[in-house]
Amino acid sequence: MHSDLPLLSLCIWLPILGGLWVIFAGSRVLDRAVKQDALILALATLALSLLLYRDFNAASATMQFAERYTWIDAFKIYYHIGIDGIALPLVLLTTFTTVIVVIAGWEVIEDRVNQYMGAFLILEGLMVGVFSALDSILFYVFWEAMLIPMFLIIGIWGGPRRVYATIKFFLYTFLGSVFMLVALLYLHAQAGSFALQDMQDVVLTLSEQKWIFIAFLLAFAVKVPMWPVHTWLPDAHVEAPTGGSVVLAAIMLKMGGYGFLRFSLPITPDAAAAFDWLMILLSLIAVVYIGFVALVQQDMKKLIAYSSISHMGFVTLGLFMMFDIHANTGNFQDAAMGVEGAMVQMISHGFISGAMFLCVGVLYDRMHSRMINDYGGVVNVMPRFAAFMMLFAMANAGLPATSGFVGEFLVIVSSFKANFWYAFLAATTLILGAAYTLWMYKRVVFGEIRNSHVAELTDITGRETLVLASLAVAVLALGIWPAPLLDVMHVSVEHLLEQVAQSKTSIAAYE
Amino acid sequence: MVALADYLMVGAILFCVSVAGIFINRKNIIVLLMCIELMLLAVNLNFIAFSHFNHDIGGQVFVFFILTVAAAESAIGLAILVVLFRNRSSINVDDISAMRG
Amino acid sequence: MNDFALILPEATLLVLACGVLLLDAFIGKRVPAATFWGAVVSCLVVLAQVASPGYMPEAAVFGFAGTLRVDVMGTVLKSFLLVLVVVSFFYAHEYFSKQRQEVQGEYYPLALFATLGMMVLVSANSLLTIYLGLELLSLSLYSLVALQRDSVTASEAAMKYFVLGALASGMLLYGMSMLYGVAGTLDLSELLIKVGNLEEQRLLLTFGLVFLVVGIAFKLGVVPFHMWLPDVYQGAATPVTQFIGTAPKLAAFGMAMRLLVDGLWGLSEHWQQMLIILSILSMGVGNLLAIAQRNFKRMLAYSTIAHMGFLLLGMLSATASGYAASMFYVTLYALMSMGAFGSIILLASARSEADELSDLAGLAKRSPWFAFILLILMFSMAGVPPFGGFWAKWFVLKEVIVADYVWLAGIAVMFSLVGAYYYLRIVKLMYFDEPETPYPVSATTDLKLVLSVNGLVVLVLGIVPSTLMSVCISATIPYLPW
Amino acid sequence: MFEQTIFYLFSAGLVFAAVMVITVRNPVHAVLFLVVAFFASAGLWLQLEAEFLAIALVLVYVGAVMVLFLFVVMMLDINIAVVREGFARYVPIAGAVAVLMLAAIGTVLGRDHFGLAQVAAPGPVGPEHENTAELGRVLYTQYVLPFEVASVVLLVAIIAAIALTLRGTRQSKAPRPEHQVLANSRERVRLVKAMSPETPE
Amino acid sequence: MKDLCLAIVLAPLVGAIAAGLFGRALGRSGAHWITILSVGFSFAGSCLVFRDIVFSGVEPLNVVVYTWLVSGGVPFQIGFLIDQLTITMMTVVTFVSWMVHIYTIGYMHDDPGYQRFFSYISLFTFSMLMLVMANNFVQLFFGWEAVGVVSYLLIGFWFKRDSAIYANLKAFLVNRVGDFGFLLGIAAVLTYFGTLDYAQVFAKAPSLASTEITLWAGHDWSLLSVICLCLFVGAMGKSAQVPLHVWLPDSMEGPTPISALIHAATMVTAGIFMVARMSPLFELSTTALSVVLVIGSITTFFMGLLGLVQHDIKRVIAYSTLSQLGYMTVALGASAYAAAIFHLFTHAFFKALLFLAAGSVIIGMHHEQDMRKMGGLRRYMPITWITSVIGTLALTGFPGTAGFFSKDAIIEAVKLSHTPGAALGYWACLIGVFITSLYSFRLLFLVFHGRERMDHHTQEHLHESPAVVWIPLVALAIPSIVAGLIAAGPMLFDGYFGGSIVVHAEHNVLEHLGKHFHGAWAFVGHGFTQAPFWLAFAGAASAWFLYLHRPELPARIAGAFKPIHRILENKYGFDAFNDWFFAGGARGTGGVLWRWGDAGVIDGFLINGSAKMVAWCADAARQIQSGYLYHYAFAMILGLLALLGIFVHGVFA
Repeated sequence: MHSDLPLLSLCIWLPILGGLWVIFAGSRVLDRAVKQDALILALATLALSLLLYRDFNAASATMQFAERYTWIDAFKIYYHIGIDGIALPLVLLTTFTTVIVVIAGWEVIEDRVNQYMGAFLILEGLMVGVFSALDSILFYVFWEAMLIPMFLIIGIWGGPRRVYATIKFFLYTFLGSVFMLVALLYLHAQAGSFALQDMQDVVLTLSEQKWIFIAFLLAFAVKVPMWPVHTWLPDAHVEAPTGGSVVLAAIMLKMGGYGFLRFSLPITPDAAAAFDWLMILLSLIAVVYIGFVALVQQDMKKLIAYSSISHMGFVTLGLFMMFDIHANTGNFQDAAMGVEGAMVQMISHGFISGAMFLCVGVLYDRMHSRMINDYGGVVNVMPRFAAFMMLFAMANAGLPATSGFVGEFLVIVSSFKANFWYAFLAATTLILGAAYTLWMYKRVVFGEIRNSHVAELTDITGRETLVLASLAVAVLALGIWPAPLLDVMHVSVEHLLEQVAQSKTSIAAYE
Repeated sequence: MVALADYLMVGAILFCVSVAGIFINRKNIIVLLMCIELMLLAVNLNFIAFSHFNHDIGGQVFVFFILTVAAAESAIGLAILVVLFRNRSSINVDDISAMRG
Repeated sequence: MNDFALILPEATLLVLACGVLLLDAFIGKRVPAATFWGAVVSCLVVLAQVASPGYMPEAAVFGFAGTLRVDVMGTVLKSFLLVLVVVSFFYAHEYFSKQRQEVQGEYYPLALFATLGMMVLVSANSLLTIYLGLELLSLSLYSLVALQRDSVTASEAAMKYFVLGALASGMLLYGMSMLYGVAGTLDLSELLIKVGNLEEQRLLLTFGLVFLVVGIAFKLGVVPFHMWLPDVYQGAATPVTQFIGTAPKLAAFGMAMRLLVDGLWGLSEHWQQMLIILSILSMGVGNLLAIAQRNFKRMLAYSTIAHMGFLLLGMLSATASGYAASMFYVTLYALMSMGAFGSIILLASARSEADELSDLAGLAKRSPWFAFILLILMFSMAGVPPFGGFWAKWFVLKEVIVADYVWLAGIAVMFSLVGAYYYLRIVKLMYFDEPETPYPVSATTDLKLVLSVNGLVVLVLGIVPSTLMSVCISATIPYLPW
Repeated sequence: MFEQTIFYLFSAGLVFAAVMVITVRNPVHAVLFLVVAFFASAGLWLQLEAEFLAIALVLVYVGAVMVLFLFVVMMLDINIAVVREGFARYVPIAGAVAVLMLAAIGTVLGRDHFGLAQVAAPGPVGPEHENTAELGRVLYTQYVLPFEVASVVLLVAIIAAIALTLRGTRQSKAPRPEHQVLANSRERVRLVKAMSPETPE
Repeated sequence: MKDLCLAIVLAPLVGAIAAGLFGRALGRSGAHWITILSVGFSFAGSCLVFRDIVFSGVEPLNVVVYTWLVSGGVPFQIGFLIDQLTITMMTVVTFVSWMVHIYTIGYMHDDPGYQRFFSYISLFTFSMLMLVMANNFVQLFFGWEAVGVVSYLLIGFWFKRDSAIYANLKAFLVNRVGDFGFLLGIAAVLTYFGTLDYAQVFAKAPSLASTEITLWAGHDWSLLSVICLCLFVGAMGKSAQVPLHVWLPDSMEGPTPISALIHAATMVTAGIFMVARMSPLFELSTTALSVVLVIGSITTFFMGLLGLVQHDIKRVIAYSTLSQLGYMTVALGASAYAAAIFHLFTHAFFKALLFLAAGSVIIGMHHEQDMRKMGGLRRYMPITWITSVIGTLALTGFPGTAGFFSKDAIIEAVKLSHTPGAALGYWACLIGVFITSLYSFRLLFLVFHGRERMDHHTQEHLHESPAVVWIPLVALAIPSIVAGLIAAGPMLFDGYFGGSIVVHAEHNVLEHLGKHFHGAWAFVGHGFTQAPFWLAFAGAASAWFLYLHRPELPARIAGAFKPIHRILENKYGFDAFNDWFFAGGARGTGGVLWRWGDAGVIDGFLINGSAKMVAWCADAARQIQSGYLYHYAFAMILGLLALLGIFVHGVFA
């Protein structure tokens, strides 16, 4: 049964308008009412997005739930949205994570609650917008607008070095996206349209593609983040409030990967093929180099942040080894496993890193420290917490039967098709990931109670349990039975690979 | 015969002298104002010379208006000068540098 | 239409301005608000005339032996600048009623005369009219700046503005004399034709063009002819700065259009190159120096310089759509800077101007709503969607890219990245820092309303920029056939 | 030949006076040299058959504007010694700029483009030619709009000059309570670095 | 049968979840009842299936339970392959697990983490069953990792102990090194076989036997060698083969039932099982078999030596386990898979028995594990003593005991093998027998015989352990004696494993050996005449001489061979090297990359550096805006000049 409502638009605008309402109406009412409103809005959006899932037709690669209205007549810019199997899981991830964040901020945020909740709701709408925009300018507007609430979230509710972190975050991402804007405008000049579809269809020479690819790369690599433009992430994560870190890690980073899927690969397939060595190199550096760096972190959030970078390395690896696989097997469709692995890795990382940050948040709310050395023996006083954190730590280390395994597994096994050494280096994450995660876990959770502060800790409350448990369910469900997630994306991934397989320069040669 | 170029040259020299004057005078704003008058004079000479050689009265009309505006401009300039002097008791160009950077 | 119908708005404004002058002289002391309302009503009356359908010509109409040109672009610009002037009057009124009562009287008539100068400027079709309009505007502005007689900085600013302004108009005149000498006409329409026929005189025309461009650059505040701008912005009273920073920019754009496009289109390949250099310098210097500022007004001055660099991007693409982009940009810029200065007025108390950056600290706690408004303005200036400023940047960048200057677009976005930093710093001050005083901001309802509307318009233009874009495009469509 | 002699005479006078304006020590002298410059250019203008403007220049400029200048110069009572301080230091650079500029302009405006060969000297006009009438005719027909605008410019100048310099009630020394109340430290207290008394100079 | 298998697997999981999540509600007895019943059920079910497969000759079961995911057209499924090999493992696992469950009631009686412990061991049982029952590589890897995690949790069960949480991290990481290779192996299989299903892979394997792949330019490798070696790296981690053995001795920090169940009987043998399972692949790569053989030999001999110098009762058994795992690996390398599995089978019983007996001793000694503080315990703990003696005899391979059959079979098989390295394997095994005997009897004598060296307080409270502890001892002692007599014939020589193990004719040493096999009893009789028996006897005698007759001698010998003794005490320096090179090296690398790379070059130089550069430029540019009018004018004039120069005079043209 298909719903007649403009579901996708509702998913975008309900939280945005609701968020504004929470901010402006919320300053006059009790914090509690504000939180309730925010929760209701977040849940409503989640429910709407579940309707999307229900009505989604996984057998089709076309954009579904499409809506198209004229926005700027003079330049043929449209409010054109729709989702395919690549975007749908990310939309779901977004709406789910927002609910988590709202609940997680329930008692923790005391200052300007209405603004906090409102900012996250607005952010949610904008992020859904990014994942569903089919007009490049609409995409860009959502993409950039997202920075504002995040900038404020880190800056207002963040830690001691929040200003440095948030400005760094903003400028870093802004750096990337302005070049993307130039690329989009250039594409418009070539394609005569801002529609994503037209940009994907336009014929470009190799050198044009290379420039465009680099511009896109700047935008998306910063967001992912890929080495060496990753250094904003540890700072931003460390200083952001828990909710901010969760959204940042769970969703924002995914936009980079999404951008590669939606823009770089289909629009500039030949440049992507030409630069795939670079992308793979950077991905592997992210996996290995950042793995080592994560090992020596003293700050839990920083450690998780670095681990995020390392895990996102799998995403870019999964996406860009398709050319090597094609070179080996002669068929782009053989790379589907890598791309799907990257997609799953994105979703799974959303849950796991979010959960890890929430775990750190739980500790931080009680001790106001993120330093590993300030903890020790937490399990003695917080056994339930320790159990959850163990699960998430294991998931972070890529344990089978958790979602963390699925993506890594698919990427590693399919990277073997590309090159043995890709697989070899990527698989080191098995060791490094376990090392940094579990070493941290050991120092924080295990052992004798280290000091009197730890002794005074209280175990997680019902609210925190709810949050962590829902994530735990997600992590386990995705690990034990990931098929439903993959099934929605097969056709879209195939379609993507067909697009990539279609060299644009060869068409140019004919014409 | 005096060529158009000669008049223009005189105008150019005048223009350059006034430019040098603006740069050279670091202590007295009034001289700056006078330099501006010189510059306008150079322009006027250009206009009149062109007007003469092109047989077009427009240039003279323009000079007419320049003279008018220059008078008004001097009035305002001097008024500002007076205000400045009242505030600072100085018309030293070096002194009016409270705002910088 | 007969000639006087064509200048009916200007004539009306002249009469009304004199009326306001008299109003101030006779009852201004007893009823301070009278002058203000008089000025507002004057502008609105003129606006009604300008915007009336009968006045809007379909094609350019010339009057007064070709010294006047009434066309869509001029009319649209006039409407816009009248609106801006009215809005700035509201801000000024608030500012003057908070303090500085004594200069209120002369402010409005002088501002009205300046407005008259702008209107003349944008509808000029002769070098002479341009010069006179420009001088009318400039002389009014010089005196407006100096109006704060007992302020050391204001008089210093006025002096600098005056001297440099006179120097600039001297250069402009020199250029005009060269054009006149070579082409033998003062009329821009004739100039356009003659320039096209004077292939062998290219060098001389370019020589004149250089001086002309300098004059335009000075008026816009483009590097390296920008030096007056920071000092004047900082030194003048805030409403004066606001006035200078808004409507006259539209007029300057109009002047640039009249001179470069209406008159010297034939030299476009030359002025395009010049504008590229000026534009890059402006974006660079403006953004760089803005970072180092502690005074909000001065920072905005440098930001203006940077914005003017962006504005030139549209012009230098030398297409109808490029002009539309510039027009859109300048309008948006005027709106944003109006609001930014409005925020300073909002914060100003009877005791201080509140124009230091530190005065903004913790504004979000003192007044969440106005912090939000200023946030909109700052992000908009930085070019972040979904605010109007984004579309302004978007539009000019698009045109630059269409004109095949992709590298220039790259440079521009690089500088806008640098620029984002200082706008962010404002947001940082408002939202992340603690206020020096805990007291909420006090202001009259009028001001709150005006500022709120001002900010929201920037937001709304960010969400639905279509209409304003269409207006700008239709205003520049006559330039298409070339 | 005669024409040229006159031209060079006036030109030399004009340039000399101009140079003197920017270099003399005493501003009063500068004003007076400016007057000389105006006279000299009036002479040149006469030679260019712009009689009305030449007269107007002398009458309006020398008669009104220069008097205004003199008035202000004397009213402001300026310390002449300070005014010329460090003057010589800037002469080289100013000279260099001026010469450079002259080169930049002169090479364009030279006889290559504006020589007699290119722009022929117009023949002398007859005595029946009335420069004033000719000017007047276009001023009120073709250039009526600029004329009106110019009048507004003058009006603005009047308003501005009055607004700026007229000191009404402010000359009264009576205390203004509202200003006293509004006084704050930022405006009233200036922190200066004082030499401590113990330290010898 | 599919449903039954599903039930066998899920029962322990249900028990684990119940005890883990609702442990507080269930209470202590609730927790142990539910888990014991569920594992007991699994055991019973396994027996049923065992009967069907082994005796009733039902066709091996190969079913898909559900599709985990499909990607790139390749389905990844969860499914069961129940054949002779699997069911043997299942039965052993569930039986030992069941025993350990019961034993735990006594052993963990006073521990606050009682329910948690039961939950873990049930979870382990589930994971181990998943591992052995897998019909594809993914599920194998699932189980593989899952048992690793449970092992991690159990080693660190007493999380307050620094040594325990150090040991569990170490165990996990070393295992991960193995998994690293394992995963690469799986990736290789998927890449070249296009499927991960055992049946399809094995069927396709011969056709790929001569495929070569290029890992780096100029060096072509046989595909199957690469796959097998990668997989074997996984086995090395799990089954603690040198050099990935370092975690096993440390894992003794876990509670003793765990040492018995996980670190002796079942989990550590997963590697052996896996190689046996992969026999169709390994058979195609002599290189891989040879490597397996050599690694096994080294482990057998050198790890056994270390058992001689340990004082911790559990560590001695742990090194013994390492050494025995080495035997199994040697057997695998010699293609005597059946012998390896048979040894795995018998070893599970007697090693679990030894560990549980040691646990019993430890309970009696109030958690004292140092043998130097024991002695003469047989008087206080007779049942424990008797069962320990049985276990020791089985371990040393006393003819007739279970260990005798399996070990002798391995030694004989290696002797016949022609795989490169077989000679090394043979000698390592042979000497290993002597060493095994020496340390085993050393342990027995030090603990149960001789002078009572414990303190007075402990002595007063010494008594036999409760029934829940000794019943499993007895239950394990029985198969330790009789399992060999019953099963040796069928398992080694009579094609018990059917098609589940593939051996190529040229490697088939057991078949060769089987020609000389004339029944178990004859084999026993023959055993008394062979070198291994005499070596074992010599070991026992030496132990008696050194530790009972002349107890001061060992110290003097140690003094005389100080360098060797030190090497042994330092365990050949593996731990020190790993700590220095791998742990320290990784931290050092991380530190350098972070401080120098991230914080130094990227952030310090590129990011903050460019920010500083911008600030510096801004500051410099400010100087131009000097506030002086003439400078402003000068700027304008220069601007004018520049424009004139460029556009009129063509300075840059």
